[in-house]
Amino acid sequence: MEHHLVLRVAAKLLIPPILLFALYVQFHGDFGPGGGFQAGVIFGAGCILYGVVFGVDNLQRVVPAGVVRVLSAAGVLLYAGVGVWSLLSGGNYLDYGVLAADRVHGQHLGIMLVELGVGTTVSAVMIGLFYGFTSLRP
Amino acid sequence: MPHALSLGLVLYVLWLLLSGIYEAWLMGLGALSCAFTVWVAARMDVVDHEGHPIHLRWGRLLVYLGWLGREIVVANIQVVRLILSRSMAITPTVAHVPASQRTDLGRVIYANSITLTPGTISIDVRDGDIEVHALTREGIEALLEGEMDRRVRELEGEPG
Amino acid sequence: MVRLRNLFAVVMLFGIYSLLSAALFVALDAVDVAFTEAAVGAGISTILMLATLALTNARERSVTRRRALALAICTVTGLVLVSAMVDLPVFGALEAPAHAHVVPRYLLDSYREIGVPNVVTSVLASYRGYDTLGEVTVIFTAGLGVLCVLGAGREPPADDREDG
Amino acid sequence: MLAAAMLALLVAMVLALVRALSGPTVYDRILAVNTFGTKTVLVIAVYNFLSGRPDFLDIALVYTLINFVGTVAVLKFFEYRDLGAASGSNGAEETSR
Amino acid sequence: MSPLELIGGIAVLVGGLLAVVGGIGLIRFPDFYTRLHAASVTDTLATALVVLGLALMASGVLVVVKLVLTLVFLIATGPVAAHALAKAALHGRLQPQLAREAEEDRSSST
Amino acid sequence: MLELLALHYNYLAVVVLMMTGLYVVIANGNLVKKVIGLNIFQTSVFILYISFGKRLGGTAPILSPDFELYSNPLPHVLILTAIVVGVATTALALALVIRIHRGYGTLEEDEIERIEAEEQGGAG
Amino acid sequence: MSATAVMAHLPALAVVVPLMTAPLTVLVNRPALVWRLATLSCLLTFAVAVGLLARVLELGPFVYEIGGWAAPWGIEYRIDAFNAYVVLVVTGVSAVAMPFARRSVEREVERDRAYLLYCAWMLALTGLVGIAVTGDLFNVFVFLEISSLATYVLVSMGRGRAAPLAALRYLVVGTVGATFFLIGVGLLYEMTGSLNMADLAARIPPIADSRVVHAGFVFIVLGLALKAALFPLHAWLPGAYGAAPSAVTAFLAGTATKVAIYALLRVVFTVFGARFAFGTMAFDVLLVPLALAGILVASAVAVFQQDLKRMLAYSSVAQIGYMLLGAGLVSEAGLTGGIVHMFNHALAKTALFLALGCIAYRVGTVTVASMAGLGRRMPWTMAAFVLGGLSLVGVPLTAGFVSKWYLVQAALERDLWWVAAIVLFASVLALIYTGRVAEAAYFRPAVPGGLPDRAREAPLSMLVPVWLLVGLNFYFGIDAALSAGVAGEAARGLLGGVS
Amino acid sequence: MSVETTLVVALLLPALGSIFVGLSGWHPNVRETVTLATAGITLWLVASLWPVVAAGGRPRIELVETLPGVPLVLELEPLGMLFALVASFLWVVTSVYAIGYMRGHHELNQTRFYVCFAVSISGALGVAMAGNLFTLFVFYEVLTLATYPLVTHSGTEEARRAGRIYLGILLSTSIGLQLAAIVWTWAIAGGLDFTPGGLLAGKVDGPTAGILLCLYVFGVGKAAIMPLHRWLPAAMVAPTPVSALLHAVAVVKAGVFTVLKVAVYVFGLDLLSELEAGRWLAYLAGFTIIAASLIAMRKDNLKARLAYSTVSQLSYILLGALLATSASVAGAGMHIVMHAFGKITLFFCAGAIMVATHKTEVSQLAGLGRRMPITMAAFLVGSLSIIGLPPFGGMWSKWFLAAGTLQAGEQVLLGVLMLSSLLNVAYLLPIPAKAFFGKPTDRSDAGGFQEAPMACVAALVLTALGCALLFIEPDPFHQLATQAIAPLATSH
Ligand code: NA
Ligand code: NA
Repeated sequence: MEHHLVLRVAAKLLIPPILLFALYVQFHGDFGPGGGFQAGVIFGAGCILYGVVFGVDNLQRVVPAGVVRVLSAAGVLLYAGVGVWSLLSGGNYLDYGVLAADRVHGQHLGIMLVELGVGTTVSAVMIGLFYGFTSLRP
Repeated sequence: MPHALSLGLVLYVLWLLLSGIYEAWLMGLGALSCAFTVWVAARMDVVDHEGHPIHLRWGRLLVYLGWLGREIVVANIQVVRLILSRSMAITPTVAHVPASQRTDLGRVIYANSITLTPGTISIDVRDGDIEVHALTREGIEALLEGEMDRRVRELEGEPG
Repeated sequence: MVRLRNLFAVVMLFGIYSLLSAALFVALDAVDVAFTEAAVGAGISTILMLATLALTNARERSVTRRRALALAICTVTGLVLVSAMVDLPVFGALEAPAHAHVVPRYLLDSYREIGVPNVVTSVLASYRGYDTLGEVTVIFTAGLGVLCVLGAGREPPADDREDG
Repeated sequence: MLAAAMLALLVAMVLALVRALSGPTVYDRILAVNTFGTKTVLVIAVYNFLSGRPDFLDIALVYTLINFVGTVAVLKFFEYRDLGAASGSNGAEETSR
Repeated sequence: MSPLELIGGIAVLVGGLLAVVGGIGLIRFPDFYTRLHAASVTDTLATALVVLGLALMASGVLVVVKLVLTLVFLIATGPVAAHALAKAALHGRLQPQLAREAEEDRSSST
Repeated sequence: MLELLALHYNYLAVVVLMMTGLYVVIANGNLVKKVIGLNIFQTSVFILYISFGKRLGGTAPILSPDFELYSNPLPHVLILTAIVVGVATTALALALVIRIHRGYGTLEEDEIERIEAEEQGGAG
Repeated sequence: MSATAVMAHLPALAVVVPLMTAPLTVLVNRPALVWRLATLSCLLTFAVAVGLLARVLELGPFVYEIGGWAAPWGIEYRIDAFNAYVVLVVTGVSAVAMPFARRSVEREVERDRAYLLYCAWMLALTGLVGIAVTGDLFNVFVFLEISSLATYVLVSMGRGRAAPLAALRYLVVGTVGATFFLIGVGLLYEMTGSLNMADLAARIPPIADSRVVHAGFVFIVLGLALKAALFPLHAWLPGAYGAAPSAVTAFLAGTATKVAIYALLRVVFTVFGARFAFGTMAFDVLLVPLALAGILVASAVAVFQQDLKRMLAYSSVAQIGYMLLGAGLVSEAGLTGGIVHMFNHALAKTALFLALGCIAYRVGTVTVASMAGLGRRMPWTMAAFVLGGLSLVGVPLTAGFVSKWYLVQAALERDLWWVAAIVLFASVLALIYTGRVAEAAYFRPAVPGGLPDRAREAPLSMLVPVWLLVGLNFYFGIDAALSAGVAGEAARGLLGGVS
Repeated sequence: MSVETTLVVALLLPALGSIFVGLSGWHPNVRETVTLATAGITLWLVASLWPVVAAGGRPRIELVETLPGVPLVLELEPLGMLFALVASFLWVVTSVYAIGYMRGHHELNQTRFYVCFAVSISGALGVAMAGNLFTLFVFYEVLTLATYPLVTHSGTEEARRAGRIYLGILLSTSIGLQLAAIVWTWAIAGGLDFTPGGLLAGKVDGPTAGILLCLYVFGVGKAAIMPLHRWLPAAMVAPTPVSALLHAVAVVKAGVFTVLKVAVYVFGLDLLSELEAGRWLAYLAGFTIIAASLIAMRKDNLKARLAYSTVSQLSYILLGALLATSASVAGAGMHIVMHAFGKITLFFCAGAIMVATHKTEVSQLAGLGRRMPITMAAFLVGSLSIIGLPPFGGMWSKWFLAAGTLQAGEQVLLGVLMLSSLLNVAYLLPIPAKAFFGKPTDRSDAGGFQEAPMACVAALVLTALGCALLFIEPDPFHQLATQAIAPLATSH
């Protein structure tokens, strides 16, 4: 959309707030609606907007396909890893209570970490889906 | 670099406004989030005078927005009348309206202002002129008088 | 919906359907769900469907097949559900059995046990955190699957290789 | 009053839906869906107040955003038949000078 | 009900009614480009009235902030979408129905 | 009878939606429409669940000192997961649709079946 | 962690080990290394499964609370003889097929996509094990979808344009099935407020005459029956098995439908209870005829297949009939027969599909015609195929015989002599379709130029897994104390309700 | 070596031998030496058990409990001893014959042949030594499967068709009917052990027992009662040693042995003699005897004629078992031996003729007596024994069978036996008669003495002598056959 001046400028203006909004949703899931999944989708949507307006090649320069792959795996590993951490800390699998001295504190920490894992995987996969669906030429 | 710093600052304000929870760790997370966002935005190459227009004359912008708001209300009333009138006396027109702004950003602001006021829509933006579709011929004539064009040009600062 | 010829129109209507159901979720107090359905149904799904249409330059003849079979299956299944409705608790009933068991603890004790006001988050990430682990795995699988079926994206231009 | 406003918005949604169903061009449909989305945002905002929990406006924000991204994607689809099509420049420099 | 709330409520209601009018325009207007104008009634004034009206009724700062943000977002994206849509339609060779004289103008100017 | 219908009207609507989706899945020959039908089918189930969770007079289950009665959060949690599963399935399905189109040059099931039959006829 | 601590966390490890391997394979992303990682993980998971079964046999059923939350608030694993047995089968098949897969995948899948196959395999394994161990109905849905999605991916990796088509057809059916299941779970939840199986089992009887519960039963059973490919809901299976890469087909044939059947039996017997399912709902009135029809029709169709993968796939549909027939007879002998047939069929069918994989590796095609003269060129592979086929037929001293023994016994116990007759008659059909292959391989001369030059004996890394399974087919045919014993224990557990 | 160990070793030795045979496949001499040695040792081991059984010993060993309550058990009782003796002895003879035949006939895939042959013997011995129905069934199937490659040996379309019929009939009847009968028996009796006096005695009423009996009789396709006889003529395409194996050594004998065993140890003669179904099945056996003989008369192909003869002769044994009198059972047991020796002689002769002259039709044999006098003389001996004329063994078994019909009061069946003997004469004796007194149809037959290879001739002479010896000394076998039903006598 190279000759699409209006769209280009609007996208440039909007993308940073969209990404920040995604992170806001990521970290405020405890207090209101939202959480890792929604954040991941919004973050992904921000990137997809960039990809649609500036072309998928440009998006790949920003987020290479290899990074997308690694991140989508890393999120799952983070989530499952929190479970292993609680195993090693003497609790059952995914028992966040044992992650800190205080059980409630541990729960907070655990939830934040697993939500981060969710967000990471989801945003990466969203971008990956966009890559996949634009990798063939019509 | 100044763009990035400024963007980070703006984003952090946005975070604080959105968050409403002012505990240390969440504010810290906010700072991290802003830094991350700026980093990604920088990689995307969207942090420039278009993506983050700190060079605009912000005082004039407020004045302009006020003026634009009034225009929008007036235009709205006109269009509502047209919609509700039994005869629906519309005279759709397409015309090229000169755009005297120096930058793309200026032209974009002008084009968007045209679109925002009901009754006129910018359908293509080129160097020096904007193609406009209007619901009535009067709409085009009002634009051709050039007040909006002038006001937008005055917003433009030096591109940094 | 079934009769509409134009695939693109169907996709757009599907977007509307998602938006509507998301609005309905807000009305039913499921804010998290509405949030998600809006982002997913109206956003991602629609974009993916468009991408599919773009890649298949789809023109359809819209042949309906197995109509009798489909009608029969749908009628029978629908009747089973409708017959069950009579015994369902009335919509919105305060004392439906679903509200009396398990959930009270979430509503009453989760703040003490977990310290998070959003009960949905407590249940999602902690009480039933294991489901959510499965959910992440599902998404991961989908990403993997699309990567596998369609590839990892266009080759970046040669001069930018060092970025990746 | 809010309830009446909400009713009005719902009526407007129905009108948009009628346009979306009747077309006739794809652009009409896109326009209708876009308008529909905007009204959904407003409905949700109003509903939040009606239900006494105005702190859920985030949802409205998400709607706005997704509605925009979706519309842009649709337009790209119609102009290029390829959502990932490469576009020329990213920077404003060469066009502005 | 405080006066502020009353004004807010009226604003919201007027906004809602404006949205209906926009919807009617969407139905009544003859072609795509003219319908765009009808839709922009909702995009601009109706949205602004509803959101600002709600802001007047709001109790907390946070709510007002979010409402304003929503409005900014809507106002920022609405015209962009409308413009892009019009441009796409033109690009897609959808000819606008023009008033007769205007059509002549156009054909003579190009 | 009318009262019964009125009290369960929402469920009836859900069932109609559900069966519409299912009908499209079974009867429509176009693969994209099948996927859309699948989505409608799933979404209607989401609505069913969320309806189960609603308590009249209740509010969203985000604890606040101002409210006493909350709707049931468990269906919300379940449906969040189900939505994710749904979009994962949709993505994969559409990817496969694209591949199929690349292979067979059509998205119509009856044409694909005809091509398959020809292939088998040629091989056997 | 100490050994006892490890023992205590075995249920979690059974799922977590493959689950974490999957993303790791993506990070590693080098085919040889990925395969090693996956193999190691499969073996480890199998070891965990052995540990689980040993623990159950020693201590009886036990519970593991995930996240430390007690059921019904949290999600629990509930391990008894039945699911420990199923986990053993699933992980065992995976542990045998994975070593086989390396060479086979090298030939059938592009090098740069191979790691995706192993990753999807691990995910499928995760899902299958997860379904088997969990005690929560909604959690079943989640892991069902993990395994399903991974399976669609695996199927789509087959060669040719038919693979994506088969995968999509499978996907549509699978998703409809899963959604039906979801509807059923929702109805039950609305009536009881619980998702925990044991809790539901206690809460359903008082409301057993509610039509909602009836509808819930119908939807759950229908959904799982679709996944389990119960006749006539099996149409997706031959296409999917036929299109997938050879090693994948072997893995799936040994595991996927069995886990669906496990879930079906678990829901029917444990959650609803035999009295409700077979008394109130008269489930057997439907199940037994369908199972028998499946046995007959699918076996008959298998006889006419030219492609051996499809032939074995139809045979699988028939064998699923045997498993469900056992359940439909609602007796200890019947259930034992059905459950032990899960085990025995996994041994036989995996061996057969792996042997086909060997043939595909050397010959390329696996049609009856391409078998001519193969008995000389690939003697070990063909011998394994024939011996595996004997187990499928149910010849005595093979594992397959043991299952048929119990099924016939159960049928005769209820004076259903015609059921026994059909079970036995279908064995003859199995004889026909496996015999055809043997005849072609040994007694039909090779068409000159018909077999490619590389058609010699398969490599050792492929033969060893095949023969290991063939050996087990005979071991468990000669001494069925373990296989039938645990199955009997599982059957008693199911009939006795929640233990 | 204890008696039990001997039992196991004797059973497993042929199977183990088959492995060595397979391994030595590239060296025909080693391969055949191993075959002969294994056969010899097996015979010696089996024979060493004879005195134990004759003295009333019932060596028994439980190998493994396959299913709860369903073990694999070996137990050697008199009928089994009799069958084991026949099978192991004739294996030695057949091995000798096969070496000559296979080499003389330049057959392909000889290693596969010897391997499968050895496994078949293990199967037959397993049938003989089975201590319960399950074990018997297992080895019955082993025998079926191991002989399938032998039947299909040549790989021609005809051979493959024969193989299909062979497997189809034998496996479908055994799995479909026999297995059902076994499971049913288990359900009724709670066990499967062969019990003197009858496992089912007193546990089952008339109609059920009748159905069970039908399941057993039709479930044993190897007994070839009509209409399940089709596989036997079809299998004639196989090499002659295989025919010997099928008709004399193992396969059909395993079939009738199974029926006999079921009659004596599962039903018991008391129960069986009361069953209406038993009588009807006996009539069916009688019908088979006559019908098969009539068909045999019309066959010009020598091996086909002999095959129908076998169908007919097998029903003698079935008849004896089903009549369930002490004499008929003894006759049936003895006929296993007598027919085995007679028929193997005839097949050896047919094979020798084929190797030496490539002739397969009866009508081609005129005048062959001069060229192959030894062979044709042996043929005459075998024929006479089958017909039941002195001085050959066949006379004794027919004698007891006839006595059995009278014991059972079935004069009609006695008539059947008489008529059948006449028919035997009609289709068997013309062959040697033609050979010795007919005019050669082609010149090469007049070319003087030209017998088959030495090994073939030795084998057929040996079995012909056996026929004669059995006339002189039938006692050991008679004793074994009567011992099987002796406990019945004492229990009354
Ligand atoms: Na949340
Ligand atoms: Na405008």
